[in-house]
Amino acid sequence: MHIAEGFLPPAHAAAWTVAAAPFVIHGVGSLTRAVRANPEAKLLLGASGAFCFVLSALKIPSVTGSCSHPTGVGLGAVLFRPPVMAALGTITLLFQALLLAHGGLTTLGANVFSMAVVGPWVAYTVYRLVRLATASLPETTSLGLAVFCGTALASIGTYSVTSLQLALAFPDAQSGVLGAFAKFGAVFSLTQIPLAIIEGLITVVIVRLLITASRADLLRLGVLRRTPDPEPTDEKAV
Amino acid sequence: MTSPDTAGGGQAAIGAAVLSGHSLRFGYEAARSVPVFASLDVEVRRGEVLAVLGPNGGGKTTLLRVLSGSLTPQAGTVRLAGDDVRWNRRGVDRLRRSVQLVFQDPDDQLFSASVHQDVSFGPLNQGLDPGTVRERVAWALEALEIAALTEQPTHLLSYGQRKRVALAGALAMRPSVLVLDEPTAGLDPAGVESLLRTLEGLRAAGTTLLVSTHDVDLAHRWADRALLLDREVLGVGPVREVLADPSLLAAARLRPAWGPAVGRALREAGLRAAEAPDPSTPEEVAGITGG
Amino acid sequence: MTSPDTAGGGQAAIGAAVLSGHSLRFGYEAARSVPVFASLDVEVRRGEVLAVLGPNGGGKTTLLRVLSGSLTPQAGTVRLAGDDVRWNRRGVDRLRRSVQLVFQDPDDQLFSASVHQDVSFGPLNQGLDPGTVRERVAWALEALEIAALTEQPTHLLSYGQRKRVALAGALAMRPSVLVLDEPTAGLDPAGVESLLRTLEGLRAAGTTLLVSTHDVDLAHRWADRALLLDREVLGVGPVREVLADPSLLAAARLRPAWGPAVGRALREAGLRAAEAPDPSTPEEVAGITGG
Amino acid sequence: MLPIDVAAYRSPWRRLHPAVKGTFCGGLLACALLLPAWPGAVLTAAVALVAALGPAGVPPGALARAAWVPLGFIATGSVTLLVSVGGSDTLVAWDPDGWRRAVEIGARASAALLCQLLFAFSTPLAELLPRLTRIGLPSALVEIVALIYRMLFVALDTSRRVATVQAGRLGYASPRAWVRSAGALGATLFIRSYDRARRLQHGLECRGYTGELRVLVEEIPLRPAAVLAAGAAPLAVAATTISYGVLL
Ligand SMILES: Nc1ncnc2c1ncn2[C@@H]1O[C@H](COP(=O)(O)OP(=O)(O)OP(=O)(O)O)[C@@H](O)[C@H]1O
Ligand SMILES: Nc1ncnc2c1ncn2[C@@H]1O[C@H](COP(=O)(O)OP(=O)(O)OP(=O)(O)O)[C@@H](O)[C@H]1O
Ligand SMILES: [Mg+2]
Ligand SMILES: [Mg+2]
Repeated sequence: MHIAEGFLPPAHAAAWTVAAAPFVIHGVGSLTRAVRANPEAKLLLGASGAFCFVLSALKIPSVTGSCSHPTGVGLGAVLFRPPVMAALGTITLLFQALLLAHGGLTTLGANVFSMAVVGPWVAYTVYRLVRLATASLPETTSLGLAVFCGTALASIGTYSVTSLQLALAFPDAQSGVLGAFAKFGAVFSLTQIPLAIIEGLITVVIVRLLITASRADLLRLGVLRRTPDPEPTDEKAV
Repeated sequence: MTSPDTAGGGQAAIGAAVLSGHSLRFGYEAARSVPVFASLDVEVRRGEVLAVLGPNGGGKTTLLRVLSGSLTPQAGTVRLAGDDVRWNRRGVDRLRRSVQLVFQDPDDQLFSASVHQDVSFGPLNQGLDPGTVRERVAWALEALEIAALTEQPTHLLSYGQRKRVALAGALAMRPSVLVLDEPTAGLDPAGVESLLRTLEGLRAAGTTLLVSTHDVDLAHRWADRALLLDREVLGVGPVREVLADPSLLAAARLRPAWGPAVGRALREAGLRAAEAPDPSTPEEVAGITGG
Repeated sequence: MTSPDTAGGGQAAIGAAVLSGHSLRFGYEAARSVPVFASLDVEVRRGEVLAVLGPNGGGKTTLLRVLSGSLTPQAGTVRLAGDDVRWNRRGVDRLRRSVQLVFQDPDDQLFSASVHQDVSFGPLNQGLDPGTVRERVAWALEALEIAALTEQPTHLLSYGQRKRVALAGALAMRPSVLVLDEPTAGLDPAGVESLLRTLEGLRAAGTTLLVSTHDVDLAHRWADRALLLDREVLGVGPVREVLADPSLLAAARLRPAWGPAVGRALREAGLRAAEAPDPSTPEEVAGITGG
Repeated sequence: MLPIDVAAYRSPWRRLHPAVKGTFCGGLLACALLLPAWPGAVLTAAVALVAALGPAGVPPGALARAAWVPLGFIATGSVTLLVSVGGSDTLVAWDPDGWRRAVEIGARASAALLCQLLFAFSTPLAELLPRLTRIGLPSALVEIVALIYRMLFVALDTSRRVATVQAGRLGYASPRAWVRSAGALGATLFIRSYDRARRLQHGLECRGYTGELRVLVEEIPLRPAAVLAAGAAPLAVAATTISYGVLL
């Protein structure tokens, strides 16, 4: 969920921009280092950024019909790592603001913090932890579980941060920030929890297809550890 | 090779309109005020091959997409087997079960890991049981002469093979109308011949074909009727009439076909009877004088 | 329209080999053991239009890429104006300054959001100063009749327009050999004519053209020489000889061209002198009998 | 093709220097955020709307369609301010002061949204992005941003076509099929994007690419007078609002 232009008080907008800045600067640093180390990386990063933008515009089904939803956050973090995702995510959010009017320019910092910083880090941390915990399972199963948990939790994490940002800006008259957080959280969780699960499932389908069709890329990106057990990608397993 | 006689034979079986559009209006979101077409009428008859020709940007792809339910017209109606199509979920589903569109670029149409998976996508979505799905897939691959590729991953196929797999994916849904956007583009001449043989087989089995193409000679040789489209219908009728009319061709920015020009020359030279049809292929021309 | 006389006129000026390959071997990484071609010889002569024809997967694109320095052959040599090309950075740079390849898909070469910016990329890489670059860009856009698009964003152009912009990007580098991979694929007949006029103008100004195509009639009408390629050279020579040889055509899985078939028929009927060239276009056939 | 993007290239304001439009829209945005909502936000919204529909030539239909989603967010977010939770007697209660806050925030955000849309609808990114090096961003980053801008349209095209084909084969006819289709679409998109990048690499190498995507950017002259004029409107809005407050 993108916070619209002008919805946050100026002080809050500025504060979130400051909070997001170090991550973005670090991300841009790793981006430029990657380009310097490998000139081919520039076009691959361009393609990755375009991929993130289009993925985030995928319509996915929800209780209330279909809705656009930042599907890319979790998958992007697993594929490209959180620092690069902080940079690519910021660019994606900028384009979303200017080309689709999703999210604003003054609220860019707040949106970057939830969707390009917290989301990717949650996704990546959960993904690594589940990968470790399931190291003994077959590669495809381990990867599937890790991707599902990482993506779904990243989605929930993103929305929790957005709710917190709104709660801090508009504390409840009676119960303050906590009450406001509960309020915003409740409104969004109606749609967001089912969406997080669906997003997790979709990402699992994506990764399983990529294992067959684009294994070399997954190995290069370090997503696959070893040759996965030959297992037919059965679409009904989802 | 399709001889003109086969084409003539097909023509005899052509029946009433199976799919038609009436006063269709469509404009893309980015340019709604300048629609691609503002009021278009078109009729596809059961069992025929209808070729749509016209310049780049003339609206061929757009028309095929509207008729196959992938774009919703902003005005006008599409009629399938006599019934108006409703543009709600059920109506569009029904249209899509009968009318299948195959795009020009096979890469946009193959999205599963293996040929078998890809072709089974449609039948599975139709809610068929696994046994029937398997039969359908086997039949479609057989019909396109690519049964040997069943287990291949799609990204290792050649262009021509990918094009056939995309066609098989549509065919497995057993549509009554198959809509093909530039099916021969990018294929080598031998590949074109072999694809035409396959499509001719489908047509003989009762499938109606709506085809867009830039190849005037192909349309002249293979289609029953031609529709010249440049944001409006410039002309429609039997290919041998439409493609022999220089003013129509010029309006649609097409070059003349060889067949009518050569036919006229040969008739004027007394080498061919006045009522004989125009030749369809260079081989036929060689046959006339050779024989 | 290119009349056969112009083509004949061009032919007179054809000189020595400007670009050639000798015993070329190339296999893609994934299938090195089965190379696309194992020992290929090819020669492009100054000022000519050489058409490469052959089946899908025959290696046309691969050959064009090797000759223009975008793939390094695993054996054999490429010779530019008599000198062997060294496959180090400087050698390849030198080759690319003289030989410019335009890919079939314009989206493989257009990276910038604006037409003007994109076309300026090549000349800037050549180290030219901004003033000269600006002139070059204006000249290339003019030559391709797309000066009106200068300020347009690339992604809002039609396929045919993007194709022209990609060509302009190559042209702005003033190559002596222009290598075009299926330049007419996906263009409507009027677009093909207009592109041919443009290319004919370039040729008249001294540019050598190496072109791959699936269109036998186009090659017959426009090229000076044809090379039939199916992982080896099946035949090479003046188009009017190569494309009139049924056994060669069959080997390359090509269908015959209309021109030679009609020419033979007309000569046999006594409608055309024995030494007259085959007609190149349907209009010419109409002209013969009409006149 | 994206409607805002298409409209931006057709806007009569396209030729204006981005800095001029930035001053105008940015100034108005500041008015919307910083001035008292009444009458500041209302005045700002009015000026932005008049500018958009008048001289900037924004198509009203496209503007309305683009504003729909963010307005939905603003409405949902504002509605939650109407109630308060965790009070002493009931869990959820009407907040007597809530409607005033909701209206104020809704008005501010809507005005700000209009300023953002005005800028987006009149400033083509192809002309904005190459200039980002001027404000000190690293050129490698700017090149990547510009590349993403170009490549996202190619990717968007691919995704639309794949989705169309899937829909044609009833791939979105049930929720289960939907998940399967969306997953396959995402995977195809990834594969095709990388394939694109490699092919573009080859294509650009032929044109002398060695790692830098240098292009010639045509200058649009920046006239200080235009910037000053652009700043006048926000200043007028601010002056009016403040004097309104003082006079009351
Ligand atoms: N997705 C789109 N968004 C906006 N405009 C489009 C889109 N697709 C096509 N158009 C425009 O609609 C018009 C008709 O395009 P269409 O693709 O139907 O033509 P066509 O006859 O199929 O052309 P071609 O021979 O090049 O395939 C063109 O002006 C084109 O620019
Ligand atoms: N990038 C690649 N990696 C591996 N193999 C390839 C690659 N590109 C082409 N090939 C293979 O090399 C052979 C020659 O391909 P090429 O594209 O040169 O043929 P072509 O004559 O241009 O065909 P078409 O008429 O379809 O364009 C084919 O067997 C093809 O599958
Ligand atoms: Mg089309
Ligand atoms: Mg090729």
